[in-house]
Amino acid sequence: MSEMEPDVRAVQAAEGLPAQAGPPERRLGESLHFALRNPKLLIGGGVVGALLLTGLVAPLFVQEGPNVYVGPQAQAPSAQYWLGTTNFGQDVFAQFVFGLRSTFLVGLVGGGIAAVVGMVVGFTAGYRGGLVDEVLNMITNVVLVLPALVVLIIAAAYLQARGIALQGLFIGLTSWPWVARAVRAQTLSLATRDFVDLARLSGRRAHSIVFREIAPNMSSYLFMTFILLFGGAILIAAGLDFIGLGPTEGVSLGLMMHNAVTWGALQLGMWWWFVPPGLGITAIVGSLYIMNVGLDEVFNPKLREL
Amino acid sequence: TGGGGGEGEGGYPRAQTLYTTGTQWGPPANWNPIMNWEYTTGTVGYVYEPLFLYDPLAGEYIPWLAESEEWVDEDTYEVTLREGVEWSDGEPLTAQDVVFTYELGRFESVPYSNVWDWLESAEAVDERTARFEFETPRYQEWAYFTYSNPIVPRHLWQDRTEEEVTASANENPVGSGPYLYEDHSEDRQVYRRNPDWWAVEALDMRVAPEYIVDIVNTSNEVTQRLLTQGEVDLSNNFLPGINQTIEGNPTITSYFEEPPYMLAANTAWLVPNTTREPMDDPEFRRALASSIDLQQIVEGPYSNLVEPADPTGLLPAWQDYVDADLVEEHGFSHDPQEAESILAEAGYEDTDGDGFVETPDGDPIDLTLIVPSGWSDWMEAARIISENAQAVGINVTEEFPDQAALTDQRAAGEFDLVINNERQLSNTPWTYYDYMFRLPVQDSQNTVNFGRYENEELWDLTQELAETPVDDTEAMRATISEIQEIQLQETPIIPLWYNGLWSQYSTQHWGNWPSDAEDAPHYLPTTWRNYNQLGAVLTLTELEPAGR
Amino acid sequence: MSLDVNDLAVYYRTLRGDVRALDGVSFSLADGEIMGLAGESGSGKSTLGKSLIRMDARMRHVAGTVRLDGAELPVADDARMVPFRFHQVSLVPQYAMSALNPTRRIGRMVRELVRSRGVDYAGVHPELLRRLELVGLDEQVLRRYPIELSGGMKQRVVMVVSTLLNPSLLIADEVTSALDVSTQRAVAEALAGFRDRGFVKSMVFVTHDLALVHQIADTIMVMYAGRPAEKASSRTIIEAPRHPYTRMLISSLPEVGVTFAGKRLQGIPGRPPGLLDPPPGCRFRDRCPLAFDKCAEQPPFAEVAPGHWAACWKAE
Amino acid sequence: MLDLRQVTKTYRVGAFGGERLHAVRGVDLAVAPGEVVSLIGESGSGKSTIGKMVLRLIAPSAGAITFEGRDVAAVRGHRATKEYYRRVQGVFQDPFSCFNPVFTADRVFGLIRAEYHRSASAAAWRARVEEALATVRLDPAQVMGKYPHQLSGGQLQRLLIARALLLDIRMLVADEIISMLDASTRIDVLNLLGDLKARGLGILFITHDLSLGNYISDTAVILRRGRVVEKGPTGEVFAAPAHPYTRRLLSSVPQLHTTWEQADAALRAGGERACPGCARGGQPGAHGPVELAPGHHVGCFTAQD
Amino acid sequence: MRRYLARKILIYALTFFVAVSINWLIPRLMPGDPIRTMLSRGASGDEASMERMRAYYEQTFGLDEPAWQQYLNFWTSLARGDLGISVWLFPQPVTEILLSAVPYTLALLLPATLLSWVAGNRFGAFAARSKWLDNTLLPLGYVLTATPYMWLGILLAWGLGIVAGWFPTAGPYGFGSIPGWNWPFISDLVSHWFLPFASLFLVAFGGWAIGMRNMIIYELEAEYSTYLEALGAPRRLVRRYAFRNAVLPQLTGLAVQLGTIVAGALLTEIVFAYPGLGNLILEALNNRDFFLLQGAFLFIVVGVLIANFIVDVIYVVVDPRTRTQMQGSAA
Ligand SMILES: Nc1ncnc2c1ncn2[C@@H]1O[C@H](COP(=O)(O)OP(=O)(O)OP(=O)(O)O)[C@@H](O)[C@H]1O
Ligand SMILES: Nc1ncnc2c1ncn2[C@@H]1O[C@H](COP(=O)(O)OP(=O)(O)OP(=O)(O)O)[C@@H](O)[C@H]1O
Ligand SMILES: [Mg+2]
Ligand SMILES: [Mg+2]
Repeated sequence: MSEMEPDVRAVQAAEGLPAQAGPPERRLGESLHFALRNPKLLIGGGVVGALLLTGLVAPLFVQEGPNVYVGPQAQAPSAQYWLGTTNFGQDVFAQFVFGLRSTFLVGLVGGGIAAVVGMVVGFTAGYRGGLVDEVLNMITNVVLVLPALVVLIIAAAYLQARGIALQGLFIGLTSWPWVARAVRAQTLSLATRDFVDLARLSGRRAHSIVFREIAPNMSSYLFMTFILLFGGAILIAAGLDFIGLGPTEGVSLGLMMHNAVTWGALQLGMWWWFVPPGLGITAIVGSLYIMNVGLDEVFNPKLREL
Repeated sequence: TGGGGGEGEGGYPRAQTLYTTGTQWGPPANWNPIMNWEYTTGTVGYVYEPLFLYDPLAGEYIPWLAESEEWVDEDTYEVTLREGVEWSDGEPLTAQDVVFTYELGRFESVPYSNVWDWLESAEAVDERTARFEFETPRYQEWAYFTYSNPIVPRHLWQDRTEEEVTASANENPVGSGPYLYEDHSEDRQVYRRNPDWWAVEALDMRVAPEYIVDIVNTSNEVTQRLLTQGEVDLSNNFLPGINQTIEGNPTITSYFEEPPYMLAANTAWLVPNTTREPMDDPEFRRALASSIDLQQIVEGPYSNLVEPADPTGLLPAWQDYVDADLVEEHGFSHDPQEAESILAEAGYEDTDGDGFVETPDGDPIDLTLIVPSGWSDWMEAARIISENAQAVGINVTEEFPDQAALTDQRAAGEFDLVINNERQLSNTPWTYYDYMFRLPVQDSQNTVNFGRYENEELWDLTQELAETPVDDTEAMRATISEIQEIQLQETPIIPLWYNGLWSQYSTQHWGNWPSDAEDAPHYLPTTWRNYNQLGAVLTLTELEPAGR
Repeated sequence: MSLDVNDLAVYYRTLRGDVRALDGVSFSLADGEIMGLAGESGSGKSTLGKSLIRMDARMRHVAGTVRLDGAELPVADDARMVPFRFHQVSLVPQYAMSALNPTRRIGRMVRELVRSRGVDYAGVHPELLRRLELVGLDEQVLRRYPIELSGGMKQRVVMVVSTLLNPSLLIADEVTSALDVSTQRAVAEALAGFRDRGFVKSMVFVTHDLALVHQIADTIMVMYAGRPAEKASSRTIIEAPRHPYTRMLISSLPEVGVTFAGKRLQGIPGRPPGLLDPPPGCRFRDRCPLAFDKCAEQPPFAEVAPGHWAACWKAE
Repeated sequence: MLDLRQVTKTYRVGAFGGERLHAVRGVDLAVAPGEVVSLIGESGSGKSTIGKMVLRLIAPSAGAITFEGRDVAAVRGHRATKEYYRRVQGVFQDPFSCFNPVFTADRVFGLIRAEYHRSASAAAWRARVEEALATVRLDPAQVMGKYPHQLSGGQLQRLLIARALLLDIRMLVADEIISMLDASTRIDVLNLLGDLKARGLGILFITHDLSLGNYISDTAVILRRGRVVEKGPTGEVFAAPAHPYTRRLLSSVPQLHTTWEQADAALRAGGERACPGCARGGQPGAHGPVELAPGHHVGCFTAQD
Repeated sequence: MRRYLARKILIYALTFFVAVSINWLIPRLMPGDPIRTMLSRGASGDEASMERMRAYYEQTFGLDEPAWQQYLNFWTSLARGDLGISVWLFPQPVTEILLSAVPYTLALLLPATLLSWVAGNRFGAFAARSKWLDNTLLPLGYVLTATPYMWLGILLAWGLGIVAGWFPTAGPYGFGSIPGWNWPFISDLVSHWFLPFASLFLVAFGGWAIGMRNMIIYELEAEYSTYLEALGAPRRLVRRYAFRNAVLPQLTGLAVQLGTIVAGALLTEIVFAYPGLGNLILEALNNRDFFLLQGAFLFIVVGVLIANFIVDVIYVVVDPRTRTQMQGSAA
């Protein structure tokens, strides 16, 4: 859970930088050029893409739901059950692909909400300044020190039925503070740029200055932030699932891991039940992080290597 | 391998120490035998002791602190204590202590305070004899009290306030039992053998382990690791897949060598909310009961670690009370066709063609079966039950609310179907009937009759049973048959399976564990709270160091 | 002859090909000479400066040699350049304001830097203090963090640090551009003072402000699009430039007293050519009022008068 | 047209705004139509602050700014603000930072259109833009649709001026608009300002380069630490600087045909004259503006305030 | 400096107040009745005596009072350092329970956090701009940070504990050990501590290493680095300087991350049955132990706040920029 460490890195990196690194030279084309040549981005993106595709497409080919008892119990991987079966005879592969789907969903919802909240708070605090800034900062600090997992544990228990989207929502609502901080710092520095003043001289309103002038300048950065939040949300969700506070319906990779552990998969040597979900999570999140560094190198000419 | 630790200086000698786990869910914090929901493993049994033990496997009461008992007349009960029993501080254990213990029940916060609803007086006739006069002698319940309530030392407790009696940790417990409190920390507690235990002389009995280390429960996964590493000798946890371990690992055994491997500890019930339509209809309940394929549950999530319950729901230990003829006549079993025909006959038909039946009034049926989230075996069972019910056209879906939320809903009667196994093995089926039929129904039903089933006749019979002397098994059987007749027809609550008395032991360091083998001890192999009184403590007297 | 640059060409590697930022530069610098390097933005001034001390990863040495005090400067070889840096060639960078590590006290930074170059710090410490005093800073600054100093102070600190080991060549790149007039003057005069006191033998003073550079420089080299256009003594460049570009540049400078109403000055029309794929021949051809056919051929940077070089067919 | 009266700006700085920084103090000045007023001073003397106050990007702490008789502080609300900007516009020092790097440079025109000329047809608008570009002598084909980094500083700076011309402006605040430019481009931009002035615009020309201030301005205002130390017709101020500070400043300006030594010599030759204002009835070091000649004021203030 | 600290303390105090209030509120919004949960663990379940006991214990815990009164009581007892009595581990005072659990959590958290931070930063700085390390070892770092704590923990437990048999996998020390200051016990303690520590360390290590790598690349490109290089400073010195600056944001990162690192420790504790706050919180939750939950929460919040404060102070000490800004030296 909680492994949002790299996020912070990116924030810091960004704080140390002018918001848009260097005068953009033929930005789009050039970015694309580097993107296509950046092994980190390609590998990371490739893995994430492949898993996403699996999560989207493979469930369509699984006839029965992931929790249906379809086969013999505790079978090792075979041609029929690619990843074997669980203690109860559920198809681990089916669970895995459905789990991928929910895992991506949690990432999307959690990461999305955290990104939106963090950005709104960050933009507002950074652009408005003054009292608004102080108050928002305070809120950010409070949320920051409240250990997200603990809040989530409590929140999870509070919800009687927990869906994946709801889980994502709660994760999103607790993991935005560092984004807010980072976006605020970025906004502060961008707001001193002359083009912001110029937009004001053109009669623009505050909100359109923020969203139409400032935000586009941070778009690559915001995108990277989202990716990190996405990965973070997946890890948090896995942590919650693991201690039994996961969704009460459906499957997710974390839940699979939880089930495998509670049902003694390790004890029984059923590695095919325990390993894939953990590996899946690690692969998704790890690839996201790698992709992020790749993106950083693409967007930031200073980091490019010729 | 790996750190059983502590051998040699500074540790408990492995060969003389028994490691147990499975009871204590948090740091040991309470040694107060009165607070029977709270005290740490062994407080009663190891340290404090009751007058009698009840051995459910043999079906008999074992005099323990008491030497004998006698109903002098219908309303008068006299118990005689053994000679020479002493508290671990050297004071003698007398009839005064027994009387004092029951007098404590005058405090409303004492769990057995309801004894005074029908007990009139308690007095010490002499040093070793205590006499109890009853208003209404509830023999069954009294027998339950005599073995389940431990006796506390009057000389140490008499000045205690209610708060000290029912809200204090009672550190440094002084009892009469085979062990003395030695030490505890966050995740364990240690007992040392009491060299002066009365039973050594009186019964020529010795508890084998010099030390008992009870390990606080954590996750199943950890317990499994500990068991595999030989760090734990007795685990009373439900460990899925343990059957395979038992089969595959010669050093890990259980009571039975084959399915269900474990003794039965309680019945899991499917409780329909009888205040709601259509669960108020016995026919519907019966159809539901017939739809459930218990075998699928037993083989699926439980991998045969449990057995399907008898239609009466009575535990195997009470087999004697099951009226086989009645079961033959009115019992139910998995039979989808039967279920469908019951439904059809009672007017439940699928009128709107959605594949699910509607009530005779044509209202759609849409039931929810709730099971606490995280109780994975039950969750799987609930899935199977819903599937089974849907297969016969009853629209049941499972839901997994948080446990506490479920408890709220259950107490308030705001549910359709719920699974519950609250009542444990005891000396009498009366405890089960009390659980099923207790009246009147309160706003909040916290421990019994969650289905809010109202049947005066059954409740009267239950009370009659309560007032039947425990040794009058004939009378008991008669009353129970009457109860079963109605119960089987009404099916107010559907028995599902027997939850096991989860016990798996490692023979690496200790042998002669209870099992159903001829020459093995036949006691309960468990450290669960209140099970020492069910003879589990005797298991300790039978253990032998391995390799002997 | 302290510095002798011969036909130096340095390109930037980019995605779209080489940017020929420096394309055949030759000049020499005498002992004690301060050479002002002027020219429009992008003409390759900084590139020249960097080439003489440290090329960054994107720069590629294509041709040419550099000799300093008679020894060859291995400008293309980063590792072999190391012994020369600081000791022989030193730099006051364009970004002097941010050249100091923000989290180190200045004194400590200097000490560590000097030691890392194998010089006994105790030996140079008194000299350091003396030179700081010379530029109007007291010993205190060594105990300060860069952020505690004003821009002008930082600039002067960097000057002192860079010249501490008495290099023969100092490259000062736009050191005054960010300063206001009074500070600008102080810094520029301090630099000249360093040369006078022999702290540095010779100096390349990069700026785009001709008015400033002629105040302190002995000679001025004007660059245009990666090539030298003209080099001569300051006075000559200001008063008798030969290259049309220089002339137009000078005539576009307003002076105190000249007003819009009185005398409307003219800029140079057009823009310098892109260096990615520069046109052959004289690179100023497109903007040059004097351009003629021969300009399709690249004019040599030839000595048109003693000490006066120009790259124009019409400079004779 | 534009009047600043006793305008003061105090920033809160330091740890959480605990200290005050007086960036501008009691500044009086006026700009008439067709007049270029140069605001000249060292870095940090408060020039940009004044410019920003005129442009309503920051609010004065005290004093009043009036534009065409109306108090600028009274301009409230989105509509009124827009109307104000229709008349008063600014161009800033760093042309690169004035353009949003992620959009094409001509977006600055788009903004104006979106806010002010919503109803104009595409063709009419295009014509307008081309006209404005023609005024700043830019070839539309060269600049339209290009990203800021593809244009030179001079081109960008001119685009910004063209942008201002799309509105019906009366007043232009030009904040150091040439200091980032090459010598040759610089003169072009200056000439352009001169042309605008000829069209009747009032220009507040902010610079620290005295030679440039001198080139086009009618009135020079010398700022020092937020105060006006000298103010008067440009020719007079440059030819006969009254305040010692002005004189020192002038002598530091690098000039092509005068070396610093010569300038110093000239300064010494003129003698270390005290501020003539003091002689005219002010306490040395502590008198406000004193009029030396018609329209030529000098003020001197104690060092610390 | 003093003003800065005063102001920070004010912010922290406010944060504390808000956090504590939320903390008080959240468990009370949860479904479930703690008293019933507590009593229902008992075996007997006579409905009548149960009701009586409920009333009695509700009063004992003050849960029969109106919410605002409970809130006030909460603050007054908090002021006395009294966090109430645990429902789950009745009648132990919450403070006592926590005090015996906190050392275990700290024993994992402090070394894992600090060592991973130091080691990760060193390694990241070392690997930066080295093509070889960048392409071989750093991906390992990415994978490590992306690993769910518990998954890694369980893998380690099975791999190094059960299969290899090198380490014990549960508890803070052998269940047969008697605590004491002797070698066997200490080595026992360390061998139990190692795996949970290692799993926390590894995940965090990967994160910091990558963070440092990314940061220091920026710093190596910074102008002060270029200047040093232009003056021929050896690579070591340049890196050392860059490191110093790159470490600063890492320090902020540490503060920002603390809350989440704590969460990771909780999960690890659960995997290794380490009797710290993690297991406690989970069980307190299952048992609806408001008071214990609140207490645990409070401990964590205060811990995180203190740690944040320390980081803030360290930051001020090591980064002169913040100090100067605080003195407000303008211009
Ligand atoms: N890293 C780079 N990659 C590609 N081209 C570069 C790079 N740095 C500089 N150039 C190009 O090289 C040419 C010379 O640049 P240089 O910085 O030497 O100019 P300059 O004369 O110092 O200009 P200025 O006065 O703006 O500092 C320019 O055309 C510039 O665009
Ligand atoms: N937003 C602000 N907050 C605090 N102080 C400020 C702010 N803006 C400017 N200042 C301070 O106000 C003073 C005047 O600044 P201003 O930008 O007006 O100077 P300037 O004359 O334009 O200088 P330059 O020539 O460097 O642009 C300076 O000391 C500056 O540090
Ligand atoms: Mg340059
Ligand atoms: Mg300014």
